Parts: sequence; C-alpha cells; structure tokens
Amino acid sequence: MVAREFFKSLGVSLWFMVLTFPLVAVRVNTIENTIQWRWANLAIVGVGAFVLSAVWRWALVRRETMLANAASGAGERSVRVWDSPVVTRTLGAALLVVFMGIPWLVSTYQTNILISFFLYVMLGIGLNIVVGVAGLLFLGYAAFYAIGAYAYALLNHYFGWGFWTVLPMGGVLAAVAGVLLAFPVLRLRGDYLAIVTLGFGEIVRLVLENWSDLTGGPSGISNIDRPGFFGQEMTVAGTNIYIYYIVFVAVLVTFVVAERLKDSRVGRALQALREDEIACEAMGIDRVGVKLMAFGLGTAWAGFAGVIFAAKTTFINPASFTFFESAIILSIVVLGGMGSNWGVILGAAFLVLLPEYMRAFSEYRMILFAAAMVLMMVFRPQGMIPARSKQYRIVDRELELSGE
Amino acid sequence: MDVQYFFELFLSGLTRGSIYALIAIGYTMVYGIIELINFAHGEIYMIGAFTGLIVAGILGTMGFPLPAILVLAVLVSMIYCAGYGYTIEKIAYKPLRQAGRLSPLISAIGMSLFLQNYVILVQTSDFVPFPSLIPEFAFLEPIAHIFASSDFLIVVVSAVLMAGLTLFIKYTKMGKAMRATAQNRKMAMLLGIDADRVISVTFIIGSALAAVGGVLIASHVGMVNFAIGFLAGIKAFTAAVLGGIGSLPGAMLGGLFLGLSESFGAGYISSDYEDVFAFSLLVIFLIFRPSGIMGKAKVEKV
Amino acid sequence: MLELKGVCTFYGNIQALHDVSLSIRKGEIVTLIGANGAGKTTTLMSICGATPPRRGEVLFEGRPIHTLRPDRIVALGISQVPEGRLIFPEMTVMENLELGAFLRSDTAGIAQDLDYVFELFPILAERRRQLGGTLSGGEQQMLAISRALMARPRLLLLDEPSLGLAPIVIQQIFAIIRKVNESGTTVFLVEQNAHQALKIAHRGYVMENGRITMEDSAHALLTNEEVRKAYLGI
Amino acid sequence: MESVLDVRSVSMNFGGLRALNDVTVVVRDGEIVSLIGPNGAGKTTFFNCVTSIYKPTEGEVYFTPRGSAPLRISGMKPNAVTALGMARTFQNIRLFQNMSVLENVMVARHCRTKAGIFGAVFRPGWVRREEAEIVEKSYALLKALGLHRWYNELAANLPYGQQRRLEIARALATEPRLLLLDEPAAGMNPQETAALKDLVLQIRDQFGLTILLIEHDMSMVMSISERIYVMEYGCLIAEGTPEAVSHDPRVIKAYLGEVEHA
Amino acid sequence: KIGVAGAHTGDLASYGLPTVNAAKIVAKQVNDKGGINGKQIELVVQDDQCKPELATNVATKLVSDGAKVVIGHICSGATKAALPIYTEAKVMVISPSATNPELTQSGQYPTFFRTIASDDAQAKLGVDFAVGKLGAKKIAVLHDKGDYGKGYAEFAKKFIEEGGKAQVVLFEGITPGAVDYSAVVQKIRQSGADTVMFGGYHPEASKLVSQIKKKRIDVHFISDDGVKDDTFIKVAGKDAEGVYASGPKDVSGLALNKEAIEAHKAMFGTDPGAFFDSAYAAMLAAVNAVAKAGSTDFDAMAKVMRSDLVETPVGTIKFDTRGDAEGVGFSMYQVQNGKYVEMK
Ligand SMILES: Nc1ncnc2c1ncn2[C@@H]1O[C@H](COP(=O)(O)OP(=O)(O)OP(=O)(O)O)[C@@H](O)[C@H]1O
Ligand SMILES: Nc1ncnc2c1ncn2[C@@H]1O[C@H](COP(=O)(O)OP(=O)(O)OP(=O)(O)O)[C@@H](O)[C@H]1O
Ligand SMILES: [Mg+2]
Ligand SMILES: [Mg+2]
Repeated sequence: MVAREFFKSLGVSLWFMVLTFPLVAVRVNTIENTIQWRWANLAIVGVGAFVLSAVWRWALVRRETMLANAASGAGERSVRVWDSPVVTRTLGAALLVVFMGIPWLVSTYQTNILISFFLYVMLGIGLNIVVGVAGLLFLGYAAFYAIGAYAYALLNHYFGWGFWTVLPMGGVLAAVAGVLLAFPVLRLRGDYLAIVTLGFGEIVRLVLENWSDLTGGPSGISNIDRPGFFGQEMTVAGTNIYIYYIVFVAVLVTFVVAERLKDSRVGRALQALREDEIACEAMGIDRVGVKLMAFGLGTAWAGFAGVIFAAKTTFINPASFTFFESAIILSIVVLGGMGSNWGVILGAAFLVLLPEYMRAFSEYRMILFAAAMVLMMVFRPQGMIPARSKQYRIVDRELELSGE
Repeated sequence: MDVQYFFELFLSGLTRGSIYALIAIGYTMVYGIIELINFAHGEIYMIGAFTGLIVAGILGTMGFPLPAILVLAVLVSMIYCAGYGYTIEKIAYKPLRQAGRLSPLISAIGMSLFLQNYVILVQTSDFVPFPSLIPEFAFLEPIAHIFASSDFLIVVVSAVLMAGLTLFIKYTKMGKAMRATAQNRKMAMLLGIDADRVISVTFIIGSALAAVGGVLIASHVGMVNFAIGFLAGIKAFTAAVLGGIGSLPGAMLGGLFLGLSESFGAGYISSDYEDVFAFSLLVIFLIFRPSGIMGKAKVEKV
Repeated sequence: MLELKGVCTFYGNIQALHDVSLSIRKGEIVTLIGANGAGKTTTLMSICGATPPRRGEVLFEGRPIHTLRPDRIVALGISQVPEGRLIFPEMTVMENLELGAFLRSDTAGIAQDLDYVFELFPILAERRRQLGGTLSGGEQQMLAISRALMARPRLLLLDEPSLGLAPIVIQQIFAIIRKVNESGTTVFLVEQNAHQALKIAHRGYVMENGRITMEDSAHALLTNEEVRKAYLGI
Repeated sequence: MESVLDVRSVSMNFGGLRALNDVTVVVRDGEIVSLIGPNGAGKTTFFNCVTSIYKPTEGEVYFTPRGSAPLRISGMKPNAVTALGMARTFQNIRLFQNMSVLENVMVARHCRTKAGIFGAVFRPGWVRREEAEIVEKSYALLKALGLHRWYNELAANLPYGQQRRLEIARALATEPRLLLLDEPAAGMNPQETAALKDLVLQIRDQFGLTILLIEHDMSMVMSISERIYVMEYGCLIAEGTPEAVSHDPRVIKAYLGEVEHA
Repeated sequence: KIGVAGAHTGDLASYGLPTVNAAKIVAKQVNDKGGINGKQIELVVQDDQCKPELATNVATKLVSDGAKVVIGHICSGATKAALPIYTEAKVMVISPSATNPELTQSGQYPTFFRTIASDDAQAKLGVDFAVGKLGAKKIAVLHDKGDYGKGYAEFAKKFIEEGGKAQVVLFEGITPGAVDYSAVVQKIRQSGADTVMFGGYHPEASKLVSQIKKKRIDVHFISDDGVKDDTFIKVAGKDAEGVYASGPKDVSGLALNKEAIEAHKAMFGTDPGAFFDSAYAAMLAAVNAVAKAGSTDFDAMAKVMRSDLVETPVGTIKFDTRGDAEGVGFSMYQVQNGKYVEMK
C-alpha cells in the first residue's frame, strides 16, 4: 500500500519534472545566444511534486469519504452551526463590537486594508444577489463599480458635488445601468449571458479609457474630494477613520438589506428564478420583471461601493476596473458559498486579506494565492459556507402529538 | 474607395483572425465537451510561446538552420503544451466534474493566474525578444509589404490545422468519440467510450493547437511576455462565442469575423476603440442571435 | 450470467435502490417491471457502472464488475438501450451505428453486423445518411437497439423500449427482441408495458420503490392477481 | 353551466412538426375533464399552449376568471395567466430543488401578495402580517396534502411520490380556479394512486376547483373524470364520457389497446 | 526620517527598486558622516506597486510614520493619487521619475518636486527634432492609450500644430498586448506619413517598429524615454536601427555620476537600474534642503530647494517655483549599431 503510494508519487514527481523542464530549468538569452541551466530548480520541482502529490491524493480520498458521509446523513447536523440564529447573532454582535473598535487600535495602514476588505464585502454581497440568489452568471461586475466611482469623480470634478449628494446617485445610476443592460440580454442563458456581461464590462472600461475629454482617459481623475463631515476639516488619519465608519455602516446596511431581501417575497422569487425559469413563470412570477430587479438590486451596491472607493482613494483611473477585478469579486462569491452572505464575508477575507498579509512571501505571493484559489475549489466546491434555505419554525400541536 | 487599402486591411484582418481562430478552437472544444470556459487556455498559448523560445534558444546555440528550428520549436512546444493541458485538466477540473457550473470556472480563473505567475517566477516578468524563425519566402517578395511571410505562414498553418482537425473529428474513431461525448456524455460511456480519456485528448489537442499559435505569433511579433495570453485568450474566447460556442466551424468563422472586423474597424474608423468594436459586436450580435453564428438555439421541452 | 447481490444505489443522499438482488441466466429474457420512479433505470445504470452501487455486488459471469468503469463493463459484453434512447442527434444513422461498435476493431465483423441490423430494420438502411435527431421516435428506438446490437453484446439491457411508440411499432419491437434473444443474446428488459414484457419474457421481477417485491416466471406473474391489478390495469 | 376554459381550434407547430392540430376543448365549471392519448400525442403541448408557456401557432384560448367574463388569454404572459386563476403541475417534476418544501409553496403565493423591495427591507407591519399569512397558508396546504412533516427539508430530498404532491400543493397555493394536472399519478403505486384520486376529489370540493387532467393510469382516469378527450398525433379523435370513450374503437386502437380492455 | 515609495513588487518593480538603492546609498553616506544636523537619516520604504489605491495607503502610512520627506513615487498615476495626502501633511515629495506635466504645472501640489523633466519637454524636443532636423512634414502620432504615452502624444500633437510647419496626419491609440498591429501600420502607410511619433513603452514600440519594417514602410520613428531602454534594442534587434528616442541628457561623464554608480556597485554588486541617477539626485537635494534649512519644516526646506544649486549625478540643479528641476533636460538619441547614441 505504502509502496504503491510511493511509486505513484514518484511517477507524479517525474512527470512534473519532465513537464516543467524547459521553463524551469532553462533560461535562454536569444540576443547573446547564451543558455543558463538551472538544475537546482528542477530538483525543487521534483521534491515538491512528490510531497504535494502524496498530500493531494490523501486529501482527495478524504474529500470522497466526507462527501459519502455527508450523503449518508451522518454529521449533517453538527456541521451546521450557522443555522442556529443564536450562533449567528452572537457572532454578528461580537464582530460588530470588534470592527467598531478596530480603527482606534491599529495603524492607518491596517485601517486602509480593512476599508478595502469592506468594499469587497459590499461588492460580493451585491454580486451575490445576481449570481448566488438569482443564478445569473455575471462576469462584468466591475463595470458597475466603475460607474459608481466615475459618477462621483466626474460630478465632483465638474460640478463640485459632494460625497453625500452623489452616494445615493451612484447607486441609482449603477442600478439603472444594470437594468438597461438586462433588457437586451433577457433572452440569453447561462454562459452567453456571462460573455455578454464580460463584454459589457470591457466596453465600459475601454470607453472610460478612451474618452479622455470627459474622463481623463488612462490618467484618470485626481483630487476627488473626501467625504465631508459637517464642513469640518480633518487630518488624513482622521478622514481615514471616518471613511472606515462610512464603509462599515455601508456594509452593515448592505448585509442587512441583502439578508432581508433573501427571506422576502422578492427574494424567494429570485431564488425560484434561479431554480427553474419555466416553473417560476407558471407560479405567477413575472420572469422579466424579476430578472430586471435582480440586475438592478445587484448592481446598485457596486455603485455605492464605487462612490466610496473614489472618495477613499481620491484618485481613480480605469485600471482599477479590469476583468480581473470582476473575476475576483465573482471568486469571492463562489469561494464563500453561493447565495450565502456570511460566505461572502469569509470569501472576501480569503481573497482580499490573505494576499495583503501574504506580502511576506513577496514574489511567491500571487502564485500561492492562485494555487489557494484552485485548491479551495477542488476541495470545497460548494464554498466555505454554502447557502442553506431558511429554516422556519412552525408550532404545530398535531404534528408534535403524532410523535414526530 | 481605395481598393488596395481595403485589401491590405483585409489581409491583416485575415492574419489576426487566423490567430484568434486557432486559439478559439481550444476554447470551443473544451466547452463543447465539458461546458467549461477554460480561462487558462490563453496561458497555455503563452506557455507555448515560451517553450518555443527556449527550444529555439537551445537549438540556436547549436547552430541549427532556421526552418529546422521553427519546426522543432513548434513540435516541442506542442508536446509540452499538450502536457500542460492534460495536467491542468487532471488537477483543476477533473475533481470538479460533479460540482456546479461555477466552481470549475473559478478554478480555471485561479489556474490562469497561477500559470502567469509561474512563468514570472521561473522565467521573467519582462518582455523577452523572440528570434525571428520564419524564413522569408521568395515568392511572396512582390507583396511582402502587405502580406509578409509570417502572415502567410500563420494563415496557411491555421487553415491546414483546422482542416486537419475537422477531418480528424469527422472521420477518426477518436474524433467520433469526442463528438459523441460532447453530445451526450452518459450515452458515450454506455457505448464503452472512456469519457475521461476523451476529455484528456480534447485538452491535449486544444493545447497543442494553442502552442502552434503561440510560437508562430511570438515569432511574428518578435517578443513574448507572461501576459500575452490574457488578451489573446479573451479575444479568442469572444470569437468562439461569436461563432457559437461548442462548434468548431463556428470558432473558425468567429475568429475570422472578429479579426476582420477589428482590422476594418481600426482601418476605417479608429484603433482607439478597436476593442470596443470587438465587444460591442459581440453584444449586439448575441442579442439578435443568442447562440452565435453556428450555434443552434435550444428550445426547452417542458 | 448476471447477478446482483444486495445492491444499494444513491443519488447524492437519496437512496434509489434498497438491497436489490436478482439474477439472469444465459439465454433468458428477464423482465423488470415497476411503476414510474420505482428504480428500474437505476438498476440498469448500476449494472453498467454509470451510477455505481454504494453497497452490494454485481457479478457478471461470476466476476465482480461493480468497481469497474462503464467502458470496461461494456467491453465485457454488456450493452444497453437506455431510457430516452439517447441518440446522438447531430450524427448520421451510420455514425451512430459505428459508435455502437466503438470497442470493436474487427472490420469484417462490424460490416457483417451492420448488414444484420439493416436486415432487422430495413428503414434504417434507407436513412443511413440522415441525422439521428431528425428521426421519428420509432425510428430512433430502432436505431438505439441497433446501436446496442452493434457491440455484439452477450447481455442486452433494454430500458423501456416501447416508450413513446405507436402500438403497431411496439409490436414490431417486441418481435425483434424475441428474435435477438433467439439468436443467442441474453436480454434484460425493463418495461412499464408489463403486459407485453411478460408475454415475451421467461422470468420477471417486480420492483416497487427501489425494492424487489416479487419474482416468478413470466407466466405466473401474468396471472398473478396482484400484478394484474397493479401493473396490468385490469 | 359556465365554461371555465374554452380552447378554440388551437394548433401548434414545432418547425415542421405539427404537435397540435386544430384542437377544440371546453371545460365547464366544477368539472373534472381528462385528456388521454399515446405518448407524443401532444397532451403536454396542449397544456403548454393553454398556460401560455408556448404561444399557439393558430387558434385562441379563453379563460373565465372567478366572477368575471371570459378573457382571451392566448398571447398573455404565463404569469399573468396564473394570476387570473389557472395553475398547473409538470409532467417532468419542476420543483425548486434547492429550496425548502415550505418555500416552494410560499413562492407560489407570489401573485397573491404584494410586498416589494421596500417592504422586504423595511418590513412594515403589513408586510410582516403578509409574511406570517404566507407561511400560515402555505403550511396549511402542506398539511392538506400530508407533506407538513417535511416542511423544512429541501424539495430535492423528498421521495418521488411526495414531490408530485408538492407540485400539486404549489399549484394550489396560487389560488387557482382551474387546475391542470399533468400525469400526477406517474410514479405512484396503485394504493398511492387511489389516495391521489381521493385527494383530487377532495381538493376539488374544498377549493371549488375545475380540473383538467392528463393521465395514463386508466383506473384513475375512468373513475374520476366526467368527460374525456382523446388525442392522437396532435388531433382530437374522441370526446365523451368514460364509458363511451373506453368503447370507442378508434380509441381502443390508438391508445387503450385491444388486449387489456378486451 | 525619509520615506521611499514606489513599485517594489509586481511587473513595474524594475523601475522602483533602483530608487530604493539610491536612497540607501546616500543615507549611508550621510549617516556615516554623522547625519544631518546631528540626526541620522532613517529610511521608511513602502511599496505601492504603482497602483493608485495602494499609493494612498502608502502615503497615509508614511505620513503617520512621521516621514518629512518622501522620495517617490515612481509612477505618475500613483504619485497623483498620493500627493493630496502629502500636500495636506506638508511633506516634501521629490520624485525621480513621475513625468506627468500636470504634477508641476497645475500648481495643485506645492510640495512636489522632481529631478526629471516632464513629458511635455520630451514631446517638445521630439517635435523640434522631427520638424527641425528631420524635416518632417507629415507626422503620424501614436500612443499606447496609457497615461504616459497618451500624454506624450497629446503634447506632441499640440506642439506640431502650434509649430505649423508640419501636420498631424494620424492620431491613434494602439492596444497594448494585441496580437498584431498591422491594421494600424497599414493606416500609417495610407496616411502618407514620413515620420511616426510614438508615446509609450518599449514592448509596443518594438512590435510597431518591426511591423513597420516588415511592411516596408519607410518612416522615421521617434519615441520617448519609455523606449530609450536597452531592452528595446534587444527585443527589436535589427529593426531598432535608426529609431530615435528622447531620454535624459547623457550625464555619464559627470564625476558625481561615476561616483554614484561606483557606490552602487560597491554596495549591491550590480549596475544600477532605471532612474537611479535621478533618484540619487533627489536624495541629495533632499539632504541638502534639510541640512541648509536646519529643520524639516516644509517652508524652510522649499526655500532652500528653490534657491540652492546642488551638485548631483544629473548635473547641477535647482528647482523652479513649480517644482521642476532646472538644469535637467532631455536629449535625442538614435539607435546606431545596436546602441543609443546621443544626437548632438
Ligand atoms: N439523477 C437523479 N438524481 C436524483 N434522483 C434521481 C435521479 N435519477 C433518478 N432519481 C430518483 O431515483 C428513483 C428511481 O428512479 P428511476 O429512474 O430508476 O426509476 P424508473 O423505475 O426507471 O422510472 P421510469 O419508469 O420513470 O423510468 C426515483 O425516485 C427518481 O426520482
Ligand atoms: N419544445 C419542443 N420542440 C420541438 N418539439 C416538441 C417540443 N415540445 C414537444 N414537442 C414534440 O411535440 C410532440 C408532442 O409532445 P407532448 O410532450 O405534448 O406529448 P404528450 O402527449 O404529452 O406525451 P407524453 O404522454 O409522453 O407526455 C412530440 O413529438 C414532441 O417531441
Ligand atoms: Mg426508467
Ligand atoms: Mg406529456
């Protein structure tokens, strides 16, 4: 048994050494026509692949048994701590207290990272409404983030409008854009929808980049006003903390709204749409209306987040709204567990905080991050906290009496 | 209208379109079989270019003649890319066969990021000059200023490969197994087709074609970089969707269509909005024909 | 020839088969009847490995096959006409048939079998260039049976071959099944059309909610009061 | 008696295939009418045309909502038709698999309730009352169909027969006047079928329904229906009482078969 | 305390790291001599990856860490994002590489200085050279749609039009990373241009140049500092011959410059990279300002910066009221036999 595993790993290790040989062991300089051989690297790959393949197979086997266990019903209950409102409430309260206090305890730099984290939580929750709840695959979400950010930047730049004026407008604008996009794509399904939204995202970014007269093109817009606080002047660190609270409250609002929405008439219609469009219509739900609503509800948050983002960095350019950004937001949703807002928080922590704190690995940072993304999906395809349908409590005397 | 200018634009669109088509085929094949948008495909193309570079470098110092280097570089990089494609499928997609639609998609995005950073780590993040491996064809001399030998080679090689692939898919046993698996995986299994193997072969072929594209294009433009896969990948993917994702002839048509329209868009309007054309075209096209040029609309039986 | 011992099969965490045991002897036609959703299809899929049983054993000619992959199982000589026919819609009739013989490489034998199925179903010979998806339901069913025969199976699994067919075509199909059996192929027939099935079968099993509830000779089942009431609608 | 459903010369083409050919059907208030015919005759397609999931190629469909004059519904959106008071079940079960049993029924209350986005977010009193009422009514329906002990389970985890019942519960939650059932007894054993028959009769009386039924189980069809329509290849080939239909030679030839009902 | 900010990881790290090295060298030299006004220099190095959103993080971090002078940032975009924070905190910022004209010309950032000339100077040089020396009549102006390249192109266009001696026959952006540029190249031919001016970096420039050569179009190719990079010559190979690019004046003859490079070699064992000279200069200017002002009070330092001539590896410089260095400028270079040669 052990011997077989050993040879398997050996095989894998050899395979990887052969596979990665040219790129890892050789570096050529075509100008001077010199070749640099780096055998040591190959050895690293060999040893690494050997160890990893053993771990990999062990983990896969474990995953299978876990799935089987879950399937046969064992351990179902115990893992489900998230179902208990007591747990989520205490946890929520604890988090609330911690996050309220944090900016006074840590450096401005840390606060800044948390602000980014919160922005991604907002984006994640917003996208979750479209992707996780309503089941519409959406690859151009960053476009709406950009719309919010540019709305504030432009209105501020040209008309001097303040943060608080534009904040609601940013959300509304993004939602309107979302609905407008939704109209033509109503007929598209699944992956075609994904592509069109991807295309839309790129179009928005490219227009921002090329329409220099209005948007400043690639140089972006600088000197955007920070949010005002009753006309009070504030230090940079002060504003930072102030923005921290703004975005924190925004996240709370987003979270509460999204949670409430999920358990409402509208939310159920969205979920039904995800499950089966035809049955959904037959049950009296207006498919078109609900789809438009899903787009609008989902994109509005990106608009809000965009306004806050612009106010925080005071400088924006199109490079912040690439496809990669959309992909990361989508990953937050899927990694966290589709449809689950607690999942989004964990997903954002994973995808935003992890790379920040992985700076110590410097050049290995991104590759580890990418590997982690793949591994997460392979070993936990359903996400960290998969969504669960709401559990209702109904007091039914007869049922209790019948001995169930 | 200036006919020559039109013709020039047409030819440059043709080159570009052939490139897109070559890469798009990999997307479309994989999609056809496992309904996965393989975001890592563009990176395979990039790795193909790098492998070609290394092979060319080694052979160059050994004094091989140019055409031999070109052929060997293409072949070796095809083999290696096939290996990468195969391995990626085994690691990142196969364990997710049973999972929903989105998990493999995220895994693919992760893989794409991984491969980019892998190349940065083991090679470089800089632009690297790629030796010009494509010989000058004497017979093209009169029109070399509008259609150089590298253009010619790209168009011809793409056409030959695509024709070959079409025949392969249509007439060989493996080709039929691939089509069968694409149309109905369960039934294919019931006929004794090893679906896992067919999927592997699909990745291998798609990746090998991307490698050809990688080496030829790197030689055409004279440089490689870890990031070249991304944009090429997105464009090829757009081409695949335009053509009707899952359809091989669709991918080719989509590629050419995209290449030509970008070329004419840039030539007659402005290259500032080149990509905007490409994507707007995609959006508008799909709105009116929701399943692409060759794709068939699926009516759901209730 | 084929034996199932205590097979339990799950879809996710739903158990579709509970301790199913049955056996098929060489040269027989055995039928499995049962209501919609009873688990008949699941039984067939468990035999050929598409939904491998979580517990229990499947033995083919004494050899355990429940751990094998479907393509290995098919290679042993078990082929199937699946529920819903599953014709490859964008391939011609010829290509569909050729795929039936996917695992074989004896060109001569394949040609011979091709002639054989064209003889059984002359209509298919006429339509060999037509795309599978454009055939009528009856033709598709014939194609599915032919495709399965092209593998030259020793055991043929049929899942509701009469589904969706006009009565006249049904008669034809059952005649062919008998013919195939007479030429030496063992047949395991899953049917809702219990009456017809029991008429041509040697033995039969009745399945309810994933459990085998009855087993007897076909004739006995046909006259069994309970079966008559429940499955023959009399 | 008032006609509830009036289908006039409806035809439906799929590409070259004529799945429905000039079908005229009338269903009157309080009736249970069955539609039978061989596989692929076009029965399900007929349902789809009536519920506006497909738009008929030719012909018109009229429906009479409670307390109103007949309305032309062909061309309307399916959800509007449902809102007028027509509900259906599906032959291939189409439950919302990843939602709980209770939620499946709650979804169907959609067209009878009003809370919008603002209601969802701010939850004013009337919305909370509405939610409570949705839960209560949905639970009552589950109870009526004997599904209440699974109310928090995922719909996908229900056994096959219960899923069919859930489809019915879900359809009832839309408060229909006319209920269309597509092979509700499929997958049920004879006892279950008998129970289902009683259930259908009971809900008809309890909710004052008119019922149009597609079913292959003749024991059910013959004993429950007041009238039967028979289809073959998209055409109506017979219409009448169970008695008459079961002796119609065309029907025997096309559908019932000689042997079983000889 | 002196902050050092710029891209130290990511794909632009090669532009940012030399600055860190320069700062370290100068800091060591000064500290070895006993520091400034008796105080030791302490470097605070922060990475912004050239991303605006990170640059603001870095700036807040530096300000809160008490840096009074910042050497950086490297990229114009990041600099722009960070400057408001420094302005408010009255921190002096000296960038060795941010060339965006707006940074000094808009007057919005009084605390900003730089030891490199701004883009418009380059564009002006390019246009004068094209029109004056090469006698260009029809100029195609291209850019890579990036901040830097587009800025250069727009200034070039402006100067050409103001000059009135030549006309802009084509003004277009190309997409970085696109598989091929032949459509644009055909367009150049179609426009009948005799000169191409390109704003952007060397990867696109080499693609363009080689495609222009391949399509046998005979034009002069003039570009900017982003192209005046040896990698360009390596990548474009033969096709690079004859290409003009502007870059900082050749200062390799200056004694101080040699000294700085020697110091780098001694400390790090390699040749210094991009912007090393100007970073070194920035650091010297900063040290001088602090020393002469006798404090880190911004106004005092600024006064010194604007009045005092400092010997640096890029020449003897002082700063004008807007923050641009006087005495720093560009020259035109041409690729000849695989090397950039300064055109006198
Ligand atoms: N893919 C699946 N996922 C979950 N449950 C399934 C799946 N396929 C079948 N089932 C369930 O397993 C049970 C047995 O189904 P099976 O298809 O074997 O029945 P059957 O006897 O073949 O019915 P039919 O007469 O409709 O063909 C049913 O309850 C069905 O709902
Ligand atoms: N969306 C569609 N596209 C093309 N053909 C269709 C479509 N829906 C149904 N058909 C065809 O229309 C015909 C009638 O189908 P329908 O489902 O109405 O039959 P049915 O009477 O309900 O049969 P069953 O008893 O098997 O349910 C069939 O030939 C079917 O293939
Ligand atoms: Mg079945
Ligand atoms: Mg039907």
